[in-house]
This record gives sequence, structure tokens and C-alpha cells, in this order.
Amino acid sequence: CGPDPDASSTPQELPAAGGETAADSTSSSVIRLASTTSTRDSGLFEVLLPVFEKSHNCRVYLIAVGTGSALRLGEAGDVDVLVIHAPSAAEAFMKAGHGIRHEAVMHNSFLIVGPAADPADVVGSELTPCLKKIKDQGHKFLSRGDDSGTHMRELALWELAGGKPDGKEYLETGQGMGPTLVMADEMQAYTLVDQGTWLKQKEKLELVPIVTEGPDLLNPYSAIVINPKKSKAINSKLAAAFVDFLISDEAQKLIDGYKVNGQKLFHADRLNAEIVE
Amino acid sequence: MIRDGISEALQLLLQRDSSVIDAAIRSLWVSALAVSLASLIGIELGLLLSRKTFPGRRSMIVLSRVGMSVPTVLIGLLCFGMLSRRGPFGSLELLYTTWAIVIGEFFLALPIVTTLSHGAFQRLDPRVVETARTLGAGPVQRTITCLRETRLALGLAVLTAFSRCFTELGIAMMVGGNMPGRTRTLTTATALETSRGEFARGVAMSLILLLIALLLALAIAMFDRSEREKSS
Amino acid sequence: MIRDGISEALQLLLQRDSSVIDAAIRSLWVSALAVSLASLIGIELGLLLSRKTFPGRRSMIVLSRVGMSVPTVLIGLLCFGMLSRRGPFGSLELLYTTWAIVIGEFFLALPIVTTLSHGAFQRLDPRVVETARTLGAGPVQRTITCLRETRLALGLAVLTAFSRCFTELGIAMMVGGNMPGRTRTLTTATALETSRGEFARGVAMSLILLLIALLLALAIAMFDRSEREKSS
Amino acid sequence: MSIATATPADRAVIQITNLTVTKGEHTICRASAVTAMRGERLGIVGPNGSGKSTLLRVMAGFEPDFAGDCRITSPRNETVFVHQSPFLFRGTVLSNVEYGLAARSVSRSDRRTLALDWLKRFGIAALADRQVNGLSGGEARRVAVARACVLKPQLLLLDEPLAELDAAGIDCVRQALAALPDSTILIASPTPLPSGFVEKSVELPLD
Amino acid sequence: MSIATATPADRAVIQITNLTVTKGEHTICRASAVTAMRGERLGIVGPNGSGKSTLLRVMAGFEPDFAGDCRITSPRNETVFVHQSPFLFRGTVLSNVEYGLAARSVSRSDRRTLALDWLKRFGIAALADRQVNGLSGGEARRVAVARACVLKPQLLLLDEPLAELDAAGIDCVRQALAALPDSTILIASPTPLPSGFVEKSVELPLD
Ligand SMILES: Nc1ncnc2c1ncn2[C@@H]1O[C@H](COP(=O)(O)OP(=O)(O)OP(=O)(O)O)[C@@H](O)[C@H]1O
Ligand SMILES: Nc1ncnc2c1ncn2[C@@H]1O[C@H](COP(=O)(O)OP(=O)(O)OP(=O)(O)O)[C@@H](O)[C@H]1O
Ligand SMILES: [Mg+2]
Ligand SMILES: [Mg+2]
Repeated sequence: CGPDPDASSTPQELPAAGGETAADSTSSSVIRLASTTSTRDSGLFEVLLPVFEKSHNCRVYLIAVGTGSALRLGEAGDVDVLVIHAPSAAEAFMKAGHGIRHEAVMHNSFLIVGPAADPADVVGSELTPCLKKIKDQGHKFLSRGDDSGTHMRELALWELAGGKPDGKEYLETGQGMGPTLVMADEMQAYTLVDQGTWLKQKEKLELVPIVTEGPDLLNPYSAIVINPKKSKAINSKLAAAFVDFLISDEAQKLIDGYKVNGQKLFHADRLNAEIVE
Repeated sequence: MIRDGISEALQLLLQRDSSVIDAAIRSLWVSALAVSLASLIGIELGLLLSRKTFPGRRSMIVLSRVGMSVPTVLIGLLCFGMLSRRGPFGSLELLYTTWAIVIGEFFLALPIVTTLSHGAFQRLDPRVVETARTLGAGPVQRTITCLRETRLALGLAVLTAFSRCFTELGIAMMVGGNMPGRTRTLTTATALETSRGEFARGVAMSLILLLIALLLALAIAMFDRSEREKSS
Repeated sequence: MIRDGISEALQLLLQRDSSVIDAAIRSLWVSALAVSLASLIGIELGLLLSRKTFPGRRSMIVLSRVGMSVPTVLIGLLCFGMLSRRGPFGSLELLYTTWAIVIGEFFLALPIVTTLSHGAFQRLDPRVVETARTLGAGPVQRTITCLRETRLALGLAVLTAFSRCFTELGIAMMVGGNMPGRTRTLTTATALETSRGEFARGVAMSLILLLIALLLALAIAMFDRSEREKSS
Repeated sequence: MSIATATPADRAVIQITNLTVTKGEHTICRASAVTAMRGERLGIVGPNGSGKSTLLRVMAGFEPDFAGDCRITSPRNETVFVHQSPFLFRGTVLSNVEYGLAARSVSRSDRRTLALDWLKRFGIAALADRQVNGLSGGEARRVAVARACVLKPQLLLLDEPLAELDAAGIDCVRQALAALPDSTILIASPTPLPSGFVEKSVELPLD
Repeated sequence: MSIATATPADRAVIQITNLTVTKGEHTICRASAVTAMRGERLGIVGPNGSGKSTLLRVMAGFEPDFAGDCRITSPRNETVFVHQSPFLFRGTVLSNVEYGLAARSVSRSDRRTLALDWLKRFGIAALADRQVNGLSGGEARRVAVARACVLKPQLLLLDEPLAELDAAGIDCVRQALAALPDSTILIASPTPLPSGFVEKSVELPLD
């Protein structure tokens, strides 16, 4: 169904706005990628996108927004492809028919971080006891409170620990991961953070990792190709090519090899087992 | 989306959604306080810059005009740096309180009030001060007379600063922290709903903000009209 | 942090960091274009509201004052709704282009220019128009005369609107998308660096923005001075 | 100086009957009959607050809310009014006197010649390039009257043109008006005008 | 009316010698000798642009950049200047006349009585509650002069107080000044003043 996606992204896609390169205006292939801010902030896309753009002679416009916003952009057909880390929300999205393809791409993990003084005395403990202790002793815990992938995971973790605290010490920041980390640092509070953001920012913070291991801390990233029925302008073919690229060996190697400050940020999901980094 | 927003806004208002009302009241008093303080100083400064000649006067005028272009993110960052635990005023423990927002918005409003009120005083007929002076008015009465004669322009200066603070996001986010019930304002709430993808709710919050602005503007207009009726 | 920011800003400038310069130029032309368009209409509107009496005039004045309090997030949301592929103007494919930012900032600037220029014209001596008229000036010459007699106040109105647009974040984020090399502006770049925790770089970006504002303010001040010298 | 022979009523530039202007509850101007022929000079005299300025403003078209009959046959851009306290536009004296000429699309060089000529007639040629905001009261008034006279309008409405002028200034105005034989000129004044300005006067009563 | 006997120099309220005021390259005011005793009435006459207003402004303290000698013995708040084109504060006529009294902390009721008395002297008691922006030129000038006279200052500087006034208005001013026997009063005018205003005049030349 639908017209040729390449033809649909006619030159009107690219009004001659200032600062555009010649490559833009000659190429008819452009896709819009919505991702969560934390993914963008990891810097991974700055490595991946140029490779894809070069091999497909196209441009990928990255729009980094909150998880909820990204899903809504996909729903409205304003973007062609999503990369998010909210498994349950992604499944619901697929079920509603907004996407036509859903691929696991990579994963890393969440971790609980907290003040170096560790007032709750939870360093190195297991996840659930740690959360229980924080709750029972009434230590400050910051929640993103923004329905992001991280926030949803945090709520799920509290469920495992018997419900989230309801006192004054459980605080919602309503902001992205970066600002929330800074707030936790300033307020000497515990919080749940994704590994990417943590590794990027930890040097500027006095926070230390508290709980880093555990099956419930897995943070899977997946890509969704938006249903082309959403809008005539959706470049579904190129979006599919992009997802193909993400799970290709080339990209998977790049993902697996991506390091910040010497630390590995993501584990590729589709890498052939025999290839070691 | 707009229709959804309006109906959502009505619902929030009718249900007296306590979190929304809480944020609205906070938005209002925080910006009102910040702008009042900034007006106290800014109008005085504008008057000074328009009346006295002293070294550095021209640079101060340029500075206050440039000051209008300080992005809220920068004010937020600087206030953060000052109020942070490790900053010079960290011991005051003001970070992530509404007072921090008041401080930040004060610096946002100050250059606006100063620049616009300086402009107003600059246009003021020089005979106003001369007449006040020759009739024996002291500095205070002279100032009051100048304010009375530039009422409209000063009112607009204050209104402009208030609008700026009332709709400001960067400072409230960065030094307030957008914590519900504590430092969440209407704009940070709007931003949150938007990032959640709850666009209609975001529109609803903004509409409530606008409603407050409308009530204020109507109050000003009514005051204006009664003043005008008196004087015609 | 401030010292880091300054040295970082210097480095960026000295190295002619192309992404920063690109964002700076975009910030500048986008807000300049939006404010120019808004001034063209807003000043005309301000003049109309101050001179003519027509039904709905008072409501329009109130509206333009309330309009100053429209949060950028709301303008962003509404523009998004209009320009989204599902929206009424979706077929223009303007979403996530600089034109979308221009449109949004136009609506941000319009009420500011209208309100402040209306205030300026309101204070204008009624003899100005009367004299122009009785000497046979047509509508265009009359308008030019009114503009000349309110130069300073109009300049400040435009400057205020420009500062607002130049430092604006919500619209550029939401309908621009903060895409490097395409729609990234100095403020969205600042916000990005800040959310990444790169505070010094965020400060640096803001300082570059301020530098541009300073150059503009100096240009205005020099123009002002040469005007004043002529007239004394 | 003015047309001495009786002129038919259709050559009347102004015909006013039973004109009243009311602000709130007060009638601020009451003129039962004012007629002025082409080339005639008419004084409008009366005590302070009797409505002289208001009457001139009605004729100039600045006071649309009046009752009664007011017929002005001179076209709008041939009717020039000078305020009791004149407003000069920012800029030079010369640019002010050229203002109306520019509006009439007179060529730049003609504009200059004409304006300088009239500045000379008012004894202020030396001020041509001065910015207006340093002028003395009398100088400013001369500029304002010159700015009107240079247009040689069919109807010239002067509101107290002699106030603040010295003897030489009054003489300048007298001679300038004499140089406009075809203009109908009305002069408002709270005191009787010196000789040589008007042939007859209308008295406005203070009610 | 004024003190007729010779007064010693130390009772001089004003002593000016070789005063000049320069703006740019122009000397805009030149007064070689002006002396005024307590209770004296002095005219400052001269053609337009001769510097009358400038001279009064120097005495009022509004023109700090002058050369020469200018001694004013009246204290600052006993020296009141009325502009050639007066400025009235927004509000009522009464509030304007009360303005200086309020600055002198006169009680509210005394203020009102005094102000109304002086409005009556100037024939404008009926205007007391009017907003100033509807006043006619002559009415406004009366308010401005009344606003100054009500203060009974030691030194009263009036810049063309009679311009725009009708005969009755001129009479009001004459009588009002007569009611201030202890004030030294200077009156600037481009034409010789009517009788009863000043005993002697200083002529300013136009250079
Ligand atoms: N808006 C107004 N409301 C009430 N009264 C007004 C208004 N405007 C003017 N007047 C009154 O109308 C009367 C006539 O005013 P006008 O200026 O025509 O007088 P005039 O004859 O020119 O006096 P003058 O010689 O002082 O210039 C004055 O008494 C003035 O106070
Ligand atoms: N800033 C200025 N620059 C140049 N010339 C000035 C300036 N201010 C005043 N003058 C000139 O100084 C002269 C004296 O002005 P002043 O107002 O004292 O005159 P005046 O005697 O009061 O005249 P009038 O009778 O017209 O009121 C005028 O010729 C005026 O043009
Ligand atoms: Mg009059
Ligand atoms: Mg003078």
C-alpha cells in the first residue's frame, strides 16, 4: 500500500533552510529518528548515523525527546523510526498497530547510585533489600516521575520491593536522567540510573554505584519501524533499511565497541557469538 | 489537540485538581515576588540612569539591554553554581526550593524592568522633574511624581517582566527541580506533560496559565479605564 | 564553573568550532527574521490600536497583553499540532525545519511588539498626528512621522522581542527538533549540553549568545548616540 | 490686502451657524454665526476658556463631535491649523518647514528654496540647520507659523500666533500674512489683535 | 508695594555680574549686571532668543553650566520658577496647586483652603476639580502661576506669565503679585510689560 516512499519525500521535505548542505538537497532520502534523550546523550548515534548516512546516501534527523513524546511522534507519523528502551510500552505500541517491525538492538543495565557516605548502608546489597532499606529508613530517593523507560522500570522495581515509598523523602524530579543525577548529587539522594548516562556523567558527581548487578536491572533497547499507513510522508523503506543496519554486524560491532572514558556503554544483542570485542 | 486541551483544562479546573492548583499558585507567587523585587530595584535604576550622569552610565544602559538576552538556562546554571552544595552560598540550602526560583527570576526580570523603565523615563518631559523640584518636592516626592507621569509605560515594563517570569522554564527546572508539591510550576508541569507525550494535558496546563494572565490583564485594563475616566 | 565556561567559550570561538558557529548564525537569522515580520505587523497593529476606535479594540489590547504570557511550550505545542503530518498544514512538511521555528517565534514576538509599541503610541503627543495631518501628510507619511517620534520606545519594543526570541527554547526544541546542522540553535545546544551535564560547555554557549547580544546592543547604543549628537 | 468687494455667499470659505461643542455636561464652545470669505482675515477673540481653540479645531477637522452647521469649502489639504502650543517634529528647523511641501511632493530643491525664503521672512533663516529641541519659545512659534505659511493654504487657522513673540516677530507675522492674499486666515487671540492683522473679529462669549 | 527705601547690598536676593551661558559655540545668554532686592519686581525683557528663559533657568538652578558670577541668597525651596510653557502634573487642578504645599508638609485642610483661595484669585475656582488635560492654554497658565504664588516664595521667577492670558487674566496676575509684597519677582517678557507689574527692567540684547 501507499506510494513509493522514496518518491513521497519530495523536495518539499527540504525547504532551502539556511545551513543545509548540498548533499541534503540532492538526496531524496531522509528519515526522522525519534529516540529518548538518554540514548542521544550517550553519544552513540554520533558514531552510528554517519556510517548509515554514508552507505545509503541519506540523512537521518535525530529528534531526542522523552519516551512518551517519542511514542506520540511515532503514533502521529511525524517520525519514521523509533529507538527506545521501554519494553512494555513498545509492546503496547506494536499491539496498537502503530509499528510494523520491532527489533531488539542492544542492552545495558540500570544501576542504583547514591551518596558516597551511604547513609542507608546499602552498598553492595541485593536490589530488593536495598530498596526496602531505603524505603524503611526514609532516605531520600529521586524518581524521574516522567513516564520514561527508566521511570517505568523504577516503578516496576519498587513493586518487587513491596511498593514505592509514600513519604516526603520519595521525590519526583519530572526531568531527564542527566538533571536528575545532578539533583541526586546535590540532595544526597539515591536514584536509579541507566548505565549510559551514569558513565557519561559520573566524573562530575560525588555519587557512587550502590547496586549494579541483578537480572531486574537489564535495560533493553529496541527499534521500531513506524507503520507507513500513518502518513504518506513516511519513508518506510529507508526506515526498514535503518533498522536492518542497526542489527547488521557492522553496526553491532560499532555498538559493542563504543566506549566512553574507556568504559563500554552498550552490549549488542545481535552480534554473532563468536565475535569478541 | 487544542480542543482536547481546552476540555482537559476545563476538567482540571472543575475537578479542582489539587496538583494543578498547587502549581498555579506557586507559579503566580514566585513570579509576582521576583518581579516585585526586580521592579523595586529596576525602576529606581532606570530613573537613575535617565536622570543622573555618572561615569559608566552608558555602559550600564548597554549592560541592562544585553541583560535581557541572558538565556534562562544560563541564569539557571549560574544560580545553580552559586547555590550548589559546593558553591559559595551552598550552606544556605536554597537549591531546589522555590526561593531559588525567586532568586533566578529576579535576575531574569531585573534587566527587563530596568531597560524598559529607563526608556520610559528617557522620554519623560524634563519639565516634570524641574517643576517638581522648583515646587520644593524632595527626592521621594520627585520620584513618585516621575512614576505617576510614566504610569502606563512602567506598568507595561512590569507586565513584560512578569510575563517573562511567569512563562519561564529554564530557571524553574534547573534550580527548582520540578518536584511536585514543592517546586513544580505550571510551566515545568507543562514541559513534563509534553515530554510524557501527554500533549493535551500540556496544552491544558498552558491554558490555565493563560487564564491567570488574562485575569491579570483584565484587572490592569479595568484599572486603566477607571484612571482614564477620571482624567477625561 | 563560570571561569570554565569563559575559557571554554574562548576556545570554541578561537577554534572556530563550526557546529557552534552554525548554531549561532541560525539563532541569529531565525530570530531576526521572526522579529522583523512580527515588527512589521505588530507596530502597525499598535498604531492602529492607539489611534482608531473600533469595536473590539479594547479586547484586542487586552489580548495582546495576555499574548505576552503565552508560554513557549504552548506555542511549540500548537505549532506542532498545526505542522504535524496529521495537522492541517502537515502537507507543507515544515515540521523540524528552521521555518517552523521562525513561525513559532513570530507568534512569540508579535504580542510583545504589539503591546509595547501600543504603549509607546499611546503616550505619543496627540499633536503629532494632528500636525502631520494638517500639513497634508498622507497615511504613509503620518505613520513614518509617528515612528520617528517614538523611535526609542519602538526600538526597545523590538529589542525586547528579539531578546525573547533569541533566548527562546521551547519552540526551537519542539518544532525545530534540535537537529545538529539543521535546526540546532544556540539555546537548544545549551540545553543539550546542560542536560548532558556538560555545564561549562553550556555556559560557554550562553556566553557566545550573550556576546552576540552585546554586539547588537553596542550597535544600537552607537546609533543612539549619533542620533543624539545630531539633535543637541 | 484682502478682497474688499462684497463676495457672493458661494465664495464663503467658512459658514458656521449655531455651532456648539459639548464635553460631558459642559458646552465648551458656542458660535452662532461665523462666515469668512476667500482672502478674508478674521479674528476670533474671547476670554480664556471661551472656546476659541475648540472652534478652530472644529474647522480643522479635529473635533468631529459638534452640533450645528459647519461648512468649510476649502479642501482638507488646503486647510492648515497651527496649534496654540505648536508641536515641532524632531529634526532640523528646515526639515520642519519642508514637511508639508514634502507631503505635496514638491521637488527637493524647490522645497529648500521655499522653506529658506519663509524662514527669512520670519527672521529665523540663521536657525535653518538647528535641531528644534534647543529653540526658544518665540523661535519655535515662528517655525510653526512659517511651516504653515509656506504651504499658502486656502484656509489658515492660527491659534494665538503672536503669543511669546517680540515686536519684530509680530511684524514678521503681519508681513507674512500680507504675502498670502488669497488665503482665508483666522486668528484666535484672548486679547484684541494689533492693527493690520484682521478686518473684523468674532467675539466668543464665556458662558 | 515693594521696599522703596534703599536697601543694603546684603539684602539683595539676586546679584549677577558678567554671566554668560554657552551651548556649543554659541553664547545664548549674556547678562552683565542684574541685581534684585527683597520685594523688588524686575522685568527681564529682550527679543526672542535673547536668553531671557536661560537667565531665569540659571537663577532657578536648572542651568549649572554658566560662566560669571551669580549669587542667589534665597534658599532653594524658596525659589520657584514657572516655565514659559508650564507643565501641569496629571490629576486635578487642585492637586496641582496643592503640590508644593504638600512638599512643605502643610496640613491637608490648610492646603485645600490655601489652594482654593489662590484659584479664586486667578479666577479659576470653578476648575478646581477638573483634570488638567482638558484645560485651555490660558487656564493652564493660570494654574501654573497660582501653583507658584501659593507658596509665597522669597524669589519667584515667572517666564512670560502673561502669554495666552486675556485682559481679566492679566489683571488677576497683577493683583496676585501685589499680594506677595515680600517676594522678589522676576518676569520675563519679549514685549514691554503692562503697567503695574515691574518697577524696572533689565534689557537683554540679541547678539
Ligand atoms: N475634555 C474636556 N473636558 C471638559 N472641558 C474641556 C475639555 N476640553 C476643553 N474643555 C474646556 O473648554 C473650554 C474651551 O477651551 P478652549 O481651549 O477652546 O479655550 P480657548 O478659548 O482657546 O482658551 P484660551 O484663550 O485659554 O486658549 C475651556 O474652558 C476648557 O477647560
Ligand atoms: N541646546 C541649545 N543649543 C543651541 N542653542 C540653544 C540651545 N538652547 C537654547 N539655545 C538658544 O539660546 C537662545 C536663548 O534661548 P532662550 O530660551 O533663553 O530665549 P528667550 O529669550 O527666552 O526667547 P523667547 O522670547 O523666544 O522665549 C535661543 O536663540 C536658543 O535658540
Ligand atoms: Mg486656546
Ligand atoms: Mg523664553
